[in-house]
Amino acid sequence: MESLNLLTALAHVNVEQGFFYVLAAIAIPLAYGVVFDRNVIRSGFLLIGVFATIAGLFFLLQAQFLGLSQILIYGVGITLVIVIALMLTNARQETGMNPALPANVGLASFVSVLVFTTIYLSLRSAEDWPLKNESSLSLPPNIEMIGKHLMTYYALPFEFASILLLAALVGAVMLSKAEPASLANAGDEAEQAVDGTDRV
Amino acid sequence: MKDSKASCRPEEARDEADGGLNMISRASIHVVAYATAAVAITVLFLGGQLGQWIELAGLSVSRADQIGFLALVVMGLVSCSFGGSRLGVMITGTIAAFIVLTAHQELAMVRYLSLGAVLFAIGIYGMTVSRNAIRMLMSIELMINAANINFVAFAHWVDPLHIRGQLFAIFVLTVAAAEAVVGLAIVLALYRNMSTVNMEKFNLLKW
Amino acid sequence: MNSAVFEIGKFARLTLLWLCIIFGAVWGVSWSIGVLLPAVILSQSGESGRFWAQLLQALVPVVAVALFVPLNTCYMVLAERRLLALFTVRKGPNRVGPDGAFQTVADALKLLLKEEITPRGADLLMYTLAPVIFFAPSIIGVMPLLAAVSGNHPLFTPVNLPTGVFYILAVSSIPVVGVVMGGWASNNKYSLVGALRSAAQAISYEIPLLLSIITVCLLAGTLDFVQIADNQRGSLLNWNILGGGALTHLGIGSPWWSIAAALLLAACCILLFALYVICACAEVNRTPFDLPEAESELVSGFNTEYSGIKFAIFFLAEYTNLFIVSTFAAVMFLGGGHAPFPGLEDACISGLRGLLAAWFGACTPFQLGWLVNSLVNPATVSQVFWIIVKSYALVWFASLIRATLPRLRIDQLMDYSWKRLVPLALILLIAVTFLKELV
Amino acid sequence: MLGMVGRAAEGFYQVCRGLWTVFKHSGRPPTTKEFPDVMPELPGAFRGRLALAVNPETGEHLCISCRQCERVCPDKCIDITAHKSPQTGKLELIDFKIDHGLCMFCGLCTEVCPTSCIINTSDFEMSEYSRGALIYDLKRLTLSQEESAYYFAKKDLPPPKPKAKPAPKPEAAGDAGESLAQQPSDVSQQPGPKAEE
Repeated sequence: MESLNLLTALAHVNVEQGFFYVLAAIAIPLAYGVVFDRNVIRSGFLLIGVFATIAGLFFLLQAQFLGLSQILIYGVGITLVIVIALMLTNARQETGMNPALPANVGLASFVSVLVFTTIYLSLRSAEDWPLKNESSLSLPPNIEMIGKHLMTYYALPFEFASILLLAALVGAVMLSKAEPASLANAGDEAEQAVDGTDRV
Repeated sequence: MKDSKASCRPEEARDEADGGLNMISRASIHVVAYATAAVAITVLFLGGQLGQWIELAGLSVSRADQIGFLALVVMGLVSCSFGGSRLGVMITGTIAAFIVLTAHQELAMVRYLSLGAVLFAIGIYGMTVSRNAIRMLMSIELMINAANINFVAFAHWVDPLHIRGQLFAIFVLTVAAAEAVVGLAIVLALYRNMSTVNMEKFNLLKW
Repeated sequence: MNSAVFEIGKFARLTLLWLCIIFGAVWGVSWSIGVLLPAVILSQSGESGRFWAQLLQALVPVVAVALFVPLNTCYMVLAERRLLALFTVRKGPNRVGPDGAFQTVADALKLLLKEEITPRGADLLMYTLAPVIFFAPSIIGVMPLLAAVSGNHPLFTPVNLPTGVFYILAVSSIPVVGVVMGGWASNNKYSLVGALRSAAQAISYEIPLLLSIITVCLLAGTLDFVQIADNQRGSLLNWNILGGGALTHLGIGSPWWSIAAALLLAACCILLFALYVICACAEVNRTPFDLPEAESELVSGFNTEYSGIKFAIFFLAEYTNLFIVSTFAAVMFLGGGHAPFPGLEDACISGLRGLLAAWFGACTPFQLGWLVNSLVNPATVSQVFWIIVKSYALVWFASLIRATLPRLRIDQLMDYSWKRLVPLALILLIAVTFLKELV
Repeated sequence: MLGMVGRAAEGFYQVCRGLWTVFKHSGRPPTTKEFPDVMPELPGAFRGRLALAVNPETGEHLCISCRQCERVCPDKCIDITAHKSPQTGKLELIDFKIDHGLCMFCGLCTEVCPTSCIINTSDFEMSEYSRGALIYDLKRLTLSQEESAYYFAKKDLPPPKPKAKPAPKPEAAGDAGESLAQQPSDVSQQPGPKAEE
């Protein structure tokens, strides 16, 4: 009976808070790892971990759609691109190096501690957060809400975002296609020739 | 972690095996000692004893979190100067300080915002200090995500009906994707020209 | 000819045996944990046992998946080997157990007992983590399918998410991280090349896959598995592969453009299904898109260096992913747990009810009637039966593809995705949007 | 555009045809031979383990120690020990060794054998635990009378003439003479491989 009481007591502990601290305790070391790990590729993988924990935080905040897209876009898409870029740019060469520029360490520590302290103190001194306490049960599913907003009030920014993405895509292709024009043409011709033979 | 490492991975593994004992004997002892102390301070803080002692000393109880934070920082500096693994000390210190600074807050939102601030600060540090251009990009991604946490937290507590924070987070996601793509393309183009991604070597614009 | 019928009969017997093992075990265990034990606890300790009863019921999906995944993989590997043998006029495994029915069990045991080898220079942490990251999504991904498979049975309702489709898509993109991680950490050139290929392939084929699924969701108007399956109730014509009911809405008096739009919509949906099958094959690294583990060029790709239980985990995850993809297709396109013809489903249910009455009628004196009713609900069984038939048919189709088609070259693979499938998917998305309004 | 659609349709049709072709094969009896349970029926020309045949009728050994097989063997895996019988003045076989670990089953020795003594049997299960065990001596090589009869029938060889002691004089003499002529060189060669062993 006593163990039972203990368990019911445990069930009443704020689960959300517990999960939050667990996720924070995972996210912080992983973020440090991203910055400090000597092997750049490994820090790329650690970045995936950070994004996954942040997706977990989004789930805690009942932003399921955002959490899932965080996993889909960030956790896998972007990070994999980063990892592949790392593998393309001779990462071995940099492996043994100290990841930090020694000259900047003091300044960087000062700035980052200053930023954190400023934010924290302003958070701490703020008294009048405009909080609203609607019960989360009566809310519409958030994916529906997001869709509605994106298609009505935020339609223009949404379109702008798509144009931005397109521009970024084209820009990235142009930037990474840095071969001289003659060489690129030759490559195209060779490709066409290969295609032609394939079709025959 | 911090001991000698060669450029080639097999050798690196061997070095780690050789230096393993050394590493355990020196750096880890300091880290363990520091971690124990940090846990002790955190527990004292959470139990309220720290607040009582501060009140006895004639200070405001509401300063307990700052004093605990200061104590952790000072202990961390001492531990580092005695040769502890800096990374280990920083990680334990950050987690303990984070708990000390947020556990007493009445608003759950502040916890999330503080975590965002911690990750943002780490991102700033990484961006300023990194030698590798791609690591710099990764640090920027980290900062963007830290900002996203804030947006979603605000959406949850301040604007739960029209979750505009989440919408903004989606736009941030888009922009971050564009930024990552263009940034990586630039890094690749740089690598083609200079055959390195070391930030120190990118000094063409100096002259 | 007789001999051929004999071989096919052997395969059918094997399938029947294994399906009985898998679904009997899964259903028996989840029923006893979710219904029997809570009932016993509640009758023994009353109110105070409520917590335990709820805990047990919450555990049901986890236990069911943990039991289902290895058993299912055992069957799928065996079925694939037997089917390949059938297609290539061989006999296939036939040593362990009757007709080789337990060959894969023996293989699994062998893999578990084998020594694990870590190559020198491997990044130990990443090397160990890679199979876990590869495997975890497949376990997580099966969960929301449970509700769809069991027709939203009360035991599995908690795992039915309102955004189930999106959830599966997000989760199914994770394994590629494990592949890249494992390939890089192995400190082996073949593994690295396999991993990079896999990353490129997964990212390229993710886009048409997502687009085709989005189109189906658009057609169905929801992201909820159970609802998507329910929308396809009725007959073959209501299935999403034939336009999700567009054809049944037509009457005698409907205008010509409505009829044309409905027919076009059905054609588009068939194309969508073909698109989905192609992309899914690429996503789960099946032939003809198995470049990440092309054994003739890359030894075995990203898992070259893995042995023992780690390799077993990779293997398990691969086949589970195939099953997830097939079940997903069955729910999204092939009508979920609904029979192809209207009369068939009712016939199934009433037949089952009659069977139950005949078998367990004798049990009523022992007051087992309610237990039996909660154990075997004819509607659920019919639903599960149809969805299993559809998913495994797709799995067998994947074996047929494997037996037929040769592997693509890497540049062909990328060309095919970016120059053919993505435009096709976009065209279909637009076409379906307009046609749906026209019907 | 239309051409592309046409090509896509063509490709789709071809893939479907391929799938159907493969699927049709599931309606055929399997060609698998379950080897340890069902022994394969090998053709007579199959070149398996080497063996020495005896005369199926009389049971006397067919080898006349002419050493042609030893000479023709590309691997030098045959090693014949023979001496000249003091009674008859003919070559008499003492030992015949074949190292099956060296042998590549080319079958040259069976072609040169004048008496069809050395033959390839259909036996191919020769696994042993050591390399030494793969060196077969005269006793292991010699087939029984029934086996010899079986292989003579299977390989469609002409039945050997009985080794008539004096009967067809010229042939035997020629034979013997040839062997005699070769003998000195053979004898001089013999210590070589012996010493190596």
